[in-house]
Amino acid sequence: MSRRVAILGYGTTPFRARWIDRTYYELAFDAAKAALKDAGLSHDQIESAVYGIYNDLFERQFMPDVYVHDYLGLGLKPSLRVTTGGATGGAAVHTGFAQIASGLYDIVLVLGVEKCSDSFNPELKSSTPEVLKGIIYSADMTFEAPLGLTPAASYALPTVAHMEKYGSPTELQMAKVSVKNHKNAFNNPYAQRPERITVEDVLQSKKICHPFKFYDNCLYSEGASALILVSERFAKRAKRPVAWITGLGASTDMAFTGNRADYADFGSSIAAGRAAYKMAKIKNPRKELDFAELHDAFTSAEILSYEAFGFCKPGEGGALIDAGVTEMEGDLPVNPSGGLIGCGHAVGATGVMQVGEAALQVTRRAGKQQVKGAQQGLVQSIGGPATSWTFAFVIKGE
Amino acid sequence: MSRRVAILGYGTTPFRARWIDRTYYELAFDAAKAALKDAGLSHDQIESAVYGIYNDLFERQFMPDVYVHDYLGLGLKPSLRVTTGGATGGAAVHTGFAQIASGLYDIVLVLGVEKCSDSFNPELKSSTPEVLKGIIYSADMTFEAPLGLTPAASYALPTVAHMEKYGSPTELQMAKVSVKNHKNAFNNPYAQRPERITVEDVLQSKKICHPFKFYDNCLYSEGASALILVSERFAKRAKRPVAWITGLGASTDMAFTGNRADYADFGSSIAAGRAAYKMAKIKNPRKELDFAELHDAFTSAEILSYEAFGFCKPGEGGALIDAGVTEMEGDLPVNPSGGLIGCGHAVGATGVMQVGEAALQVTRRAGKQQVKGAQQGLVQSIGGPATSWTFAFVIKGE
Amino acid sequence: MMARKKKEAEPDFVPFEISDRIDMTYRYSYGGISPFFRAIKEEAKLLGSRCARCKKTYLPPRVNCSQCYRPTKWVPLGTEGVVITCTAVYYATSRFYAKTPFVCAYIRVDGADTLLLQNILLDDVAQARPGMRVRAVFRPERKGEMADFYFVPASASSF
Amino acid sequence: MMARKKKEAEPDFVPFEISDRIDMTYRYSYGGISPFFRAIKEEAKLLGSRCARCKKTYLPPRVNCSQCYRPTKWVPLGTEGVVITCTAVYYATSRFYAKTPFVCAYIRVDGADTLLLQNILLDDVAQARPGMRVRAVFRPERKGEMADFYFVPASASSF
Ligand SMILES: [Zn+2]
Ligand SMILES: [Zn+2]
Repeated sequence: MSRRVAILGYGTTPFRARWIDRTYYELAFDAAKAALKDAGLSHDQIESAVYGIYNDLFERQFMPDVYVHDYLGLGLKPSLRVTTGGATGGAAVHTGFAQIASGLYDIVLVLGVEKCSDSFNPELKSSTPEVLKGIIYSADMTFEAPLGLTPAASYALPTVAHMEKYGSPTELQMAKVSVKNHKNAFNNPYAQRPERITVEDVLQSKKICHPFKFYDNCLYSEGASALILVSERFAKRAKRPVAWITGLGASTDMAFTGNRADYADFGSSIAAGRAAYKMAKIKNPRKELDFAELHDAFTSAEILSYEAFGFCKPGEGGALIDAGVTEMEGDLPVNPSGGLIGCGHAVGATGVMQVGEAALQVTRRAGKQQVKGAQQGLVQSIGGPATSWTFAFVIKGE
Repeated sequence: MSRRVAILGYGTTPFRARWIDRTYYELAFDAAKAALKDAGLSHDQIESAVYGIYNDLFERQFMPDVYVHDYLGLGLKPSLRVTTGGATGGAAVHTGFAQIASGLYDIVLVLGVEKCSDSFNPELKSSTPEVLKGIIYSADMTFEAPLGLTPAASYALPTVAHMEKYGSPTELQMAKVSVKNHKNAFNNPYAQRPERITVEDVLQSKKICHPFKFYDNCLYSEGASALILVSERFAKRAKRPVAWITGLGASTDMAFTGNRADYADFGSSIAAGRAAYKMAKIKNPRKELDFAELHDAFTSAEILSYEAFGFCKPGEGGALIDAGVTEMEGDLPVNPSGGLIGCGHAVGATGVMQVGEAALQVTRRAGKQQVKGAQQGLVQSIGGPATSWTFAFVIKGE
Repeated sequence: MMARKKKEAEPDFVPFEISDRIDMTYRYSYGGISPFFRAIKEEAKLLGSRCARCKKTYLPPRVNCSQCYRPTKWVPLGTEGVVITCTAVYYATSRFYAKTPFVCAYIRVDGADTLLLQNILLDDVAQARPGMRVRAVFRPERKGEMADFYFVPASASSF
Repeated sequence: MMARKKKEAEPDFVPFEISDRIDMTYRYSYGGISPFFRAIKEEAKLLGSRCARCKKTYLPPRVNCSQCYRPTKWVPLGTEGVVITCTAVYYATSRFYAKTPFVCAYIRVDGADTLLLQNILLDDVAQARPGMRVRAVFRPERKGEMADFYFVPASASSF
């Protein structure tokens, strides 16, 4: 790699079910302002902006990024938008990284934002089923969307295949992930849904999509998160330690998912993890990683990701949560931020937030959610049918 | 810049009003197959893919890129999608460039595709007004879309401001651009609309949006175009001369366009051009460039772009076409491919096609549209409200 | 000498078409700029937003100044202004197809530093010109949206 | 001990909401895979596409083999298959909200190498299991779309 890339600043809005008092570009402004303050820079110093916004229907605005760019006062500077489903935030970080590593720019704003809760179905007098409809336009519109597929089903189908192949995760193991991430969120001042719940609460909550109950789901959120990425030259001017992106991997599995050889494992996370570990020179992730921020859109996704990233052998992810390894007190805490279940899932913002939270950890600025001695962590950003996309990052301190 | 980036292969489908016998991913396949053949590579050798697709509503599919990726047999390789309005193809090339220059990958597929003509309004029994509606969801949905704005108006408003400021371009000068580009398209076997028309045909054609008549517009097209970008190491293995991306510039002007200080000039093209020229060490574009592929979504856009890129002084673009400078026989031919007016505008594909056509020119493989002695050319990809986005490229031979 | 149609290859099967539809419905919040639309609906008035530091008045308004990142303040504006650029639309999107021709113009409302897009109602749409003085006319029934008002020549006695 | 609601700061103005809608309508062409949907509509049959070189039969079909980039050929398939993975949907999108609960399953139709998503009609949706043998049932009125058929347990006498 020719040029190293550092995270100089991070800012986020709280994640909320709805930000009725902000438009999407006003939310983006709040996050950008916070990230710039954290970096000690003015917006005039930004050389390029990469926007991660998933779904134009959510924003009630196609090409929403171009309006954000103007609102941030970045007129005439370069910008572009990436969009890769739930992995949109990860794709934005990946693109910002490449822009700096290439030598094109030295200071890049990576901003994710999403606002979905203006969607509303007047007959059902409800927002969520309309949001879900907006997501399912991303399912194969010819072969799959017409059958009533839901985002939960897109995760449930590989989960059931995994249970069939390995006999795990059990619904109890999945419930433990929910309890953990809801609890962790209490330490995150930006989290949408910190809750003290028990495994019984999870198991007895309303059925959503077998084997998922209400508490196995992340909730859709609104929010914006921003990073200031810089080249080594600018990182060295910082008055405090910075975080470095030392590993980066990406993989996009088959989206006509019936075409995959094996449906039971997270293929794109396995491939992206390998690439990120290779770049970061990580041989034994379980020992060398101090924490991970994984994309727990559903509880089983976190467990299957333990396996995909080599925290344990295939089929043993459930045993890992049973043993408490991924709890805050365990030796590899997963989702100290609360993850998508506890902090929230503001789609385009999520991956950016996760990388930002990892940067806080390795610079020891994570407050109450600080993992002791955190030097190196993994971030996973996934999206698409049965987690087609994965972007993985290794974030390291100095 | 750390690593040089070459264009090793280019392939495109013909641009057509409608490809009723192809889905968007089937079109993409045809373009990718042609580009791979041109590069002498197999799809297994692609290390990463960047997709440029503008509008999910056009494809009747959100996240369309993820299905293209599967269909191209690239499962488990990295991919992402960029989308920046009419400039989507340019943003894809920009992103592919950064991925290679960064050292992340050596062989990147950049593929643009668009399919808009499945849109259809049953009351009007017509496709075009429905396509236009799909585009206008990209106009500011709060302040501008509710007033009946059209894509043509988005170009007409700065054109009228330019006429007010400089007294040009005249409608006659604009008509000459239309005649030229329709004529050039006869040399391009992939062009949608080669026509022999006169300036009177243009001036007398149906009013669309003052000062544009029917023949001042590009038509919306369906098509796919693909490039294989490679690092220097792989470029050296090629058995024939390759094209190099020696200059690259990007700029995004204010999209709340009423916020701009001056409405009469193409600010983002001025800024992107300067950046591209600086990188390519071009001091006198009029002399150093042998040709240009400009984004003639409307005839006036080509003329305002002459000025923005320094082919002449501000306000003198109309005189340039009057003098025949940009004709195929002139000393700076513009749009030898026929441009968006003659070849067509398959939005996500367009910028990719333009870069590909420039690569053919500088490697002397442009057939009947070959500009004699072409060594170095400029490509412009624009989009968004009043050309908010510009991506500019200098393409050079060996 | 009009449009020469290119002969295109026929596919070797008969393509099959279906009707389909994509739609989303909203109760959209104007967020921070809600006061602007409330003033249009309830008071038939235009509000701008002003940055005291940059001495800039935004219309369309924004609650943050994009130049200095400080909050702006709401300020009442008049209803007259000048056309900076304009066009007559003769061919429109499916939603506005039946309403052509109509005029879209960027107008600098007196007291604002930025331009606002609006329609200008004219007997002959070809009369729209940069430099025209125009005044806003509010419709009697208003929902709180841009289509609640339009402009007419400032000299027009009534519309 | 259920959902603890977080107290959130109230804005210092009253947000203003409007109804809105985004929609697009289509006469969508199935392009190269048109023969698949025509066979469903006109013949109540499933067609796969086969690559002779890779010896792979695609269902959903594709006219190009993604492994070797050669064209595939249409082949008739049977209507029975086996469930590879499945789920029961209890909470759905607004379009399918009233139809819950229903089953979505990936099925390997006999003769195909890939999986097809379809609904399985069951008296009790919780009975859906990987490994189940199922057979396709075509509706009497068909438009040429996936909802023209569904699966039932292969042992079911009628549905
Ligand atoms: Zn200010
Ligand atoms: Zn094959």
